[in-house]
Amino acid sequence: MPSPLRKHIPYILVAPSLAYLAFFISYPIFYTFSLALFGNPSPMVEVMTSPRLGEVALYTTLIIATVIPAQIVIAIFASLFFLNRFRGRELVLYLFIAPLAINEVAAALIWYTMLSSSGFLNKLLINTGVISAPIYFFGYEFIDRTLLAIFLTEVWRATPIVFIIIYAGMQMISRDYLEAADVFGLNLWQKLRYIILPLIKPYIQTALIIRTLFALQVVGPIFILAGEYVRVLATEVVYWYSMRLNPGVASAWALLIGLVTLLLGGLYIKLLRPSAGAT
Amino acid sequence: MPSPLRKHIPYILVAPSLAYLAFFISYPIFYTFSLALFGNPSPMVEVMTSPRLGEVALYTTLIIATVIPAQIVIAIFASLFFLNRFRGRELVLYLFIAPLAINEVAAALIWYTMLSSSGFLNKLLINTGVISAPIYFFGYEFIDRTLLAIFLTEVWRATPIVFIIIYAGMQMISRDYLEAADVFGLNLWQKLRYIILPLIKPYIQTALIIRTLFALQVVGPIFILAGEYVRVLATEVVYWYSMRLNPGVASAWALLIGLVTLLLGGLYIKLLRPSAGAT
Amino acid sequence: MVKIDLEGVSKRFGSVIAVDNVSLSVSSGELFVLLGPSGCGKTTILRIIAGLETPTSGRVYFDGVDVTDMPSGKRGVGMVFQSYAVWPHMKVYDNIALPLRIKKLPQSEIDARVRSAARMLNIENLLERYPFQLSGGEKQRVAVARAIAVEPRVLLMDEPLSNLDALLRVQARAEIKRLQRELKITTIYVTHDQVEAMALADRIAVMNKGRVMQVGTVDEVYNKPLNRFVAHFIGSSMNFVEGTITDRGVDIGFALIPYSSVPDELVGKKVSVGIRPEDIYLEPIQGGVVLKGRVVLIENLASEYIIHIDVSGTLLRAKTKLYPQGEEVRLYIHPSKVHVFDTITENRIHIA
Amino acid sequence: MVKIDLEGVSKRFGSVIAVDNVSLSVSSGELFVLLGPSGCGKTTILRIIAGLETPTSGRVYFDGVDVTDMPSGKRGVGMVFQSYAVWPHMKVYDNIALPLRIKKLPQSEIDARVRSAARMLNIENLLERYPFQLSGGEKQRVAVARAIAVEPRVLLMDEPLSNLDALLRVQARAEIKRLQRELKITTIYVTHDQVEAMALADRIAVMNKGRVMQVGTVDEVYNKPLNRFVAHFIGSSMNFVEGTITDRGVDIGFALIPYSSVPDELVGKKVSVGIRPEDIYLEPIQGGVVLKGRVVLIENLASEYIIHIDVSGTLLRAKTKLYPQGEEVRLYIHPSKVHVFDTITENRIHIA
Repeated sequence: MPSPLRKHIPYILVAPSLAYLAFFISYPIFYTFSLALFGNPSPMVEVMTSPRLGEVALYTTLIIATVIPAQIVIAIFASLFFLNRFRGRELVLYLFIAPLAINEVAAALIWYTMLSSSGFLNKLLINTGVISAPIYFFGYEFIDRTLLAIFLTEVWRATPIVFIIIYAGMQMISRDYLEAADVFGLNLWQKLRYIILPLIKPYIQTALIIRTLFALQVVGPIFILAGEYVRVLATEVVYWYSMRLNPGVASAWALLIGLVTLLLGGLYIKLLRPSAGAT
Repeated sequence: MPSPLRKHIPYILVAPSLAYLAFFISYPIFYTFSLALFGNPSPMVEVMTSPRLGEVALYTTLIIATVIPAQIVIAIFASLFFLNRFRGRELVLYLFIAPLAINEVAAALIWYTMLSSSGFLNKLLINTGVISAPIYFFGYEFIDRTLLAIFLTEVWRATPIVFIIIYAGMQMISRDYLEAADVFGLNLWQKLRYIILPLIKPYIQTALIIRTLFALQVVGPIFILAGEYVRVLATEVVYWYSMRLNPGVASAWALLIGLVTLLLGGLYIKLLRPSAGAT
Repeated sequence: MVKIDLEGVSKRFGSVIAVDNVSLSVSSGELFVLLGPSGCGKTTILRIIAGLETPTSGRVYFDGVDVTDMPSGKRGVGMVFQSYAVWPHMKVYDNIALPLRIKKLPQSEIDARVRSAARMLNIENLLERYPFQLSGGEKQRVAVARAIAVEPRVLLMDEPLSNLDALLRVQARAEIKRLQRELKITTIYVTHDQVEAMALADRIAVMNKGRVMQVGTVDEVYNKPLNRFVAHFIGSSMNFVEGTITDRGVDIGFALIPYSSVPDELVGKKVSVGIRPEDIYLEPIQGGVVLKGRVVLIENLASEYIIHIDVSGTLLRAKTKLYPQGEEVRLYIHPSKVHVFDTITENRIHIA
Repeated sequence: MVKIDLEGVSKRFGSVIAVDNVSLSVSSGELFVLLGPSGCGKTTILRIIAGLETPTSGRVYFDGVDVTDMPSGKRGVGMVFQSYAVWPHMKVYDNIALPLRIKKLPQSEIDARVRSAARMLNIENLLERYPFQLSGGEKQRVAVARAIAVEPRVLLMDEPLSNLDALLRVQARAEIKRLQRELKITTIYVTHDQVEAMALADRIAVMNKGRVMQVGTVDEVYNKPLNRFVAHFIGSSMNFVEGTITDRGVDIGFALIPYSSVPDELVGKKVSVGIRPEDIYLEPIQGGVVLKGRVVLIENLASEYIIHIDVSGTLLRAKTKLYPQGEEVRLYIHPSKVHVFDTITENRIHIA
C-alpha cells in the first residue's frame, strides 16, 4: 500500500468522530455564544451593567475563596495521614471519600436538616445547655450564617475529590526523596515545606482548576440552603432561564462562568508553575 | 527518642484528622441512615412497597443502561482518534472536553432550548422541508422523546469525563505492546480486540463506576427536561424532601441510591476483573 | 533466509537527525550487530528495518525487493523488544500463538509451532503462566520464542539482554548465538554493550551520532579501529595520550614510540595515541618501549589487577596479572599495539 | 571516623525474612562492600544502618554506642541512593546546601562546604543547574557531593553506579575509591556487581537470602570461597561438575583430580567440583590434569576467547587467549585451582 494512503487511514477511520465533534459538541456551544451576545440590547451588555453583578461577584468570590483553600489544606493533611500504613486504613479511607457518593442536592438537604432551627445541632447545643435559644442559620437576616452553612456543605461534599487528586500526587513522590530528607535530618514540617509541597504543586494546581470549575457550577445546594438571597453566577443562569424566561441573559451569565473559569485556570497555571524538573 | 514513642507520632499528629472524620463525615451519614430506617412505619418499608418504585426503577435503569454504554463506546473511539498526532490535535481535544466546563443545569437548558417546539432543530427541519409540523420532545405524551432528550443531554455533558479516564488508560499502554502487535501482523481491529480492550479493562471499570455513581445522582437536568413525569431515584429524594416535606422517605430513597451504587460497583468489579498481570 | 540492504537511509525527528545517510549490507544467515552508545541511532535503524518507522530518505531492500513502504506486519520479521513486550494479559501460550492465529493457520499447525518454539527456548513448562509470574530471563525467552514461532525471514533483536543481571546475560548470549547458528535466520542485533557485541557477532557495525563508524569482524574493529571513537568504544576503555609524529616515530612527551617508515608528509602532525590497558605490561617484552611511573591506585579484580599509574603527570591504566612491587614501576608497550589517530579528524593513521 | 557493629540483626517484612541474624564489624575508615544478588538483604542492612528501617531484633552500634533507635537524621550518616534521590525541584547548589541549612550552619560555612564538595566531585560548573539538566553520571556526583558535604561519620552507598553505562561505571568506581582513600570516611557500599565489589573493597561481605555467606578480602573470597554460592557469585561464572571423593582424589567421571592426602572420612562423599573458566588451559601446565573435549561454540572477545567445550557430555567454559586449533581439544586444569564443595551442605571441603 503506498505510503501517502497509509498516512491518511487514521483520518478516514475517524471521520465519524469529527462529525460528532462538529455537530454534537460545537453547535450547542456556539448557540450559547450567539444567544448571549446578539440581541438588542445585547444580553451580555445588560448583564455587565446590571446592579446584580456586584452582589453576584461578591458571593461567588466569597464562597470560592473560602471553600477551596479549606479543601486544599484539609486534603494535604489527610493525604499525609493516609500515607502512613495503619490497621483499618482502607476502611477509614473509604469513609473519608464516602460523601462523593452522595448527590449534591441530597448533601445540601442533609446539612439543611442538621442545621435547621429544630435540627440536630440546635437540639444538641440546647440539651447540653450551651445555648438556650436555637441558632438560626437560614433566612435573609442570617446571611452570614447561611454562608457558613454553604461553606460546611461544600467542604463536606467536595473535599474528597481534592483529596483524591492530592493524595495521588503524594503517592507519586518517590520514596527516595523523602528518605533522603530523613537521612539528612529534615523533620516532618521541613519535609512538608521543602520537599512535599514543591513536588505536589502540579497536583495542587489540578485540584484548584477542577474545584474552581465545579464550584462555579454549583446551583442545587445554594438554592436549597439560601433560596434566592445568596446569588452566585450559576444560580443566575437558572434564575434568568427558568424564572424570568430570558434565555439570552441566562446564556450571558453562563458565558461569564466560562470566562471566569478560563481566567482563574490561566492564573493558577501561571502562579503555580511547577518547579523546573519536578515530575 | 525511644522507639515506641516514635511509632506513635504519626497518630498523635493526625488526631485532628480523625476527629474531623468522626464528626464531620460520619455523623451526617449515620444521621441519614437513622432517618431512613426508623419511624413507624419505617420510611424504608414505605418506599419498598410504594407503587412508584417500579416506575422509578424502570426509568433509572433505562437511562443508565443507554447513556453509559454509549459514552464508553464514544470515549473509546475518541481515544483511538486522539492517540494519533495531528495538527491542531490539542485544540480539538479541548473542544471535545469543553462540555465539562458547563453546569449540568445549564447543559439541560441548552438542550431544552434547542429541542423545544420552536427551537433550532425544529426550525432547521421545517425550513429544509423535512417535516411540516414541529416535533414535540417534551410533555407527558411524548415521554419516549423526552427520554431521548435526556439521553442526548447526558451523553453530551458527561462523555468527556469518561473520555478522560479511557484516554488516560490508553496512554498508559506501553507503545511496545502495540508495536509488537504491528510487527506480528495485527490490523487495527485485531489490535483493539486482542490488545487494547483487554489492557484498558481497569479503566473501563473505573469509568463505569464513576459514571454510574454520578448518573444515579442527576437531578437538575431531569427536572428541567421532564418536569415531574420521568421519575428516577435521585429526583425522588428531592421530591419527597422539598415538595412532600418528608425527610424520612427522602432519606430512604437516598439510601437506595447508595445501595444501588454499591451493588453496581461490586458487579462491575466482578465482571471486569482485570486480566491477570495487566497493569 | 534473506539478505538485507540499506541504501542511504536517513531519519529525522523534527530537527534531530537520528540516522544520517546509512548504507549497510547484511548477508543472508548472518548475525549482524549494531553497536553504539544510547542515542546513536542503532535502534532507529532496527525499527526502520522492522517497518515501525518510515525513513525520511533512502530505501530498504529484502533480497533486492524494496520494502521501504511495506507495512511491518507484511515483512515477515520477528522482533524481540528491549522491554520484551510480552502482552501482559495473555498466557505465554497465547502470546506465542496470537501472531499465528492472526495468520489463520490451522489449529494443529499453531499448536505444533508454539510447542516447538517453546522446546527450543526451554520454556515448555511455562506455557500456562502469565507474564507477571515470570522472571526477566523467562520473559526474554518467551519474547524470543514468539519471534521465531512466526518463522520469520529476519530476526530483529533490540537489546534483548539489557534487563537481565550479569550472570544470566552471559549465559543467555551464548544461547542466542547457538540458536541463531542452528536456525540460520538473518539476525540483526542491537546493543550498547561491546562485550556482548563481540561475543555474538559475525560482523559488527559500530555507530555514533547517527552514522556508521566502522563495519567489520570482531578482530577488525578491535585490532584496527578506523577512528578514535571505535577505539574508545571497543575493548576496555583505552588510554589516550597526545603526541606528535616525528621522522623517527611518535613523540608522546615522556617517550618516543619508534616506527621505521614514517612518510614525510606525516611528520609534525598532532596525533592522539591510544593504548589499551591490556597492552601495557609490567614486565619486559620484546621490542617494547619502556616508561617509568608511580602507582596511584590498584583495583584488585582477583584474576587480574587494574593499575592506575602516573607517568610524568599523565594517568595510564594497565590491566595485568602481576601485582606491582613497590610504588615506582616500569611499563612496557609495543609499537604494534599502539593506535595513532589524527587529533583533528580523529581518523586512524596507518603507520608502522 | 567510626567503627560500626551489627549484632544479630534480623528484619522481617510480614512473613518474609529479609535479614537473618547478621553480625558484622566494619572497621574505622574501611571501605566495606555488601555484595549479593537482588533480594539478598544487602540494601535492608544498609537501610538499618542508615536508620531508615528498624531491625526486628538485634542492635546496631556506632563506636560502641547503641544507635538502633536513633532517628536517621541524628546519626551523622551521609547516603547516596541508587536512584540518587537528588531533589528534582532544587538546583544542584540547593540540593547540597539544604541539609546544611537545616543544621542552621552560618551562611558562609554552608557556601564553603558546598563549594568544597563540588570541587572534590568536579561539579563546580553544575551548581546552578536543575537535576533534569544533568546526565546520570552528573547526578551521581551531585548525590555523592551532598552526602560528603554534611561531613558524615559514615558514608552509605546503595548501588550508586548501577544506573550508569559501562564505560562511565569503570571510571566512577575508581573515583569513588580515590575519594574514599582521601577522606578516610568509614564507607559501606552495596552492590550486586562482583567486579565492582572487588575493584572497590577493602573487605567484602557476600550475602545470600538474608545471610552473610563469607566476609573477607578480595583474594580470600576469590581463592577460598567458603561455599558453592560464593564460588558461583564471585568471578566469571564457574563451571560445576558432580563428582565423588575417592582415596586418590576427586573422581569427576571423565577424569580424576588427584589429591595426595585425602582424609579417610571423606572417601565416598558426593561433591560439586567448581572450576573457573580462567583456570582451564588449552596448553599443557605443570602438574595439570588433562581432559579431552570438542569445541561447540567460541565467543570472541578480541582480547580473549570464551570457548564452550563438550567434555563427555558435560559443557565446560574456558577463558583463554589461545584460539583452539580444530574441533578436538585437550584441556588442562590444576588440582590447586579446583574448588570442592559438599553436594548437600554446599560448604567448601578443604582437600589438598
